[in-house]
Amino acid sequence: MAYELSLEYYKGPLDKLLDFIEEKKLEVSTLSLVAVTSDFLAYLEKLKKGETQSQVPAELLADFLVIASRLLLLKSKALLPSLTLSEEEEGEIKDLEMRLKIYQEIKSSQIHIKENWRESPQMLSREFLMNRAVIFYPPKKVGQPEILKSFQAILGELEQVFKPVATIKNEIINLKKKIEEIIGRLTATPLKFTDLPTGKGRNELIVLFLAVLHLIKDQLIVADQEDGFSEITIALRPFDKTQGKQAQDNHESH
Amino acid sequence: MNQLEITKQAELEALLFYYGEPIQLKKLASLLKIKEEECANLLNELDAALRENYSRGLTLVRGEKEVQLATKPAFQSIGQKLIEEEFKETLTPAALDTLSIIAYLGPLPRAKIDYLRGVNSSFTVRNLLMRGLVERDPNPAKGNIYEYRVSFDFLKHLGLSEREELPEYEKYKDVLKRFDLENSEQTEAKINLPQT
Amino acid sequence: MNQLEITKQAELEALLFYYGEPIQLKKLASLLKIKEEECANLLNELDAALRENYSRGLTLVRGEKEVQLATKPAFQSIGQKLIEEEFKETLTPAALDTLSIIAYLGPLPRAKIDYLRGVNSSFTVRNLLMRGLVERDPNPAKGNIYEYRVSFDFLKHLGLSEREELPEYEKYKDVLKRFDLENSEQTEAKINLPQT
Repeated sequence: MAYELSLEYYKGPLDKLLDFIEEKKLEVSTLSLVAVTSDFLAYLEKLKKGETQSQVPAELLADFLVIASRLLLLKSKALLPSLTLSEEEEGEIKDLEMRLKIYQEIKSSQIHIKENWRESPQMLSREFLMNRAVIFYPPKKVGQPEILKSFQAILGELEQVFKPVATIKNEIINLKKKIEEIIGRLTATPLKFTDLPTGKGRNELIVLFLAVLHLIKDQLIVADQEDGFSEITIALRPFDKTQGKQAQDNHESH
Repeated sequence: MNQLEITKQAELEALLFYYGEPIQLKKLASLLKIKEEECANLLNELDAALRENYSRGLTLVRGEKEVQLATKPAFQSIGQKLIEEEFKETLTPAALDTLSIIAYLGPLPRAKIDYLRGVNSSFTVRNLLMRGLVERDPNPAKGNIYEYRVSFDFLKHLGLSEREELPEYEKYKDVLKRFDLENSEQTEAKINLPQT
Repeated sequence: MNQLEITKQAELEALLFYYGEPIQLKKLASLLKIKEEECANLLNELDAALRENYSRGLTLVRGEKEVQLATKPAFQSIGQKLIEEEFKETLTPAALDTLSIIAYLGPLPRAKIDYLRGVNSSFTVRNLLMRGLVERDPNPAKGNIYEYRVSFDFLKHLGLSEREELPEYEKYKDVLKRFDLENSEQTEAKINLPQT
């Protein structure tokens, strides 16, 4: 359980995102989300590299990646106004903004729990039938088959509890597809670099995408270790041509 | 109070003392051979008597369906020496985050906790369940989904007789309503996380 | 009574309530930080208050050197009824789960039962204990931790003379080891995040 325990000491992605926004003394809005995207990705990179105190659980990174992909969408839209987002994507971004507002509000309640919490209970109660002697009361309708059946059911549930890896893998694969798809759309956008409002906009975006893909790739490898799945390579063909050097560097480092 | 009420009052105290653990209001009423409303009245009277009388060391801990007799928070220091190590509980940041959501907004399903925190909370919630700080019941409408709420043990660490005594409870309890998330299918549909 | 006496009176009630067992007068006075004579006076006052007040369900049981808080004898029958109600029914799903874990995997400590069930089992285990289905012994290595196993009475009730005769016992007896092992292997696999 030690591995899962470390999870208990990390902030979640919303919590961290809120930190970045509050550090910049901003209100929660689409604009402030764009403003902190790079901070968020940099933190994610740090988490992944294990530059924090203990190893970061894959589950947590997966949750961070989900939020990262939404931030990227938002940033893409800000940098490339011609990029059209689907209704679903627009919804996802609105949803993120709203969730952050809710989280900000709920988080402020934590202080009350924290301040009033005592390690030992402040109120004490008695045990069940405290001063009574034990008397044997056999249960009705409980024989050997019932005991066996109940025990087997518990073991079945345990199998489920300790196999969350497959789900995480699926989530990450979906995320990967999604980002690749966005990259596809970007390259298909009939735009020349000179058409962009700021020349470095597109570059910045590509760097961000690569960073996220790279994070996801590592996550896939981790999740795959469980069943010895072969390593998944990420196709970056469209970029090999236009942004050859960048993508190439990234490829070779693995 | 008439004679009968006085006797019922005494029986109530004896039962709560004897049972020790949180007892179902339904069970209590049936044992006292009174209606649940009458039982609620008796409990209100007992509650008031305990609060008003400074020579009493006991108080009630009350939930929607259960009630328990416990010592008043003021006497924690005396009991301190007698408290066993196993009752000591510290909160990690994830536990604090999750507990405050369940305390102010519960009962709520895990999918909603995950959604609000933006994190898969299965391990944290399981841990809180094991420590007895959180309890779960199947949602009455959808039996395959659990709803989570804080336990009496959680209240006792904070020294509260009921959840409504949480600081600024009124302010927070309707946060989801304000964001129109109260019954939103959206939250459940969007995150397809495994249920614990 | 003056303010201090009132507070001590409340502290006395809280202590006796929580302690449960007969407590030495000497120990009581020391915990309350008062002299033994003062303590005796407080007890006399509490005794009188409990006797005179018919809405109280508790009484003091006093020995020469010890004292204990208990329910008034008049309420014994309602206590007995409570027990019958509690135990007449067939086991709750939680109790059956816990009992089956203890049957196949005992002797084992409560923490492990909690871990396997994913919820706190203290009340359920206590319930099985009071019902005579389960027994406990201190762990020989760690004296302050109890280990739980099924009682002979319960085995007899199942028609068995020893636990090893449970259906498919051999198949399951080492299952705990497997889960511990699986969990730790998984842990290692996940911790080895590739470094770039």
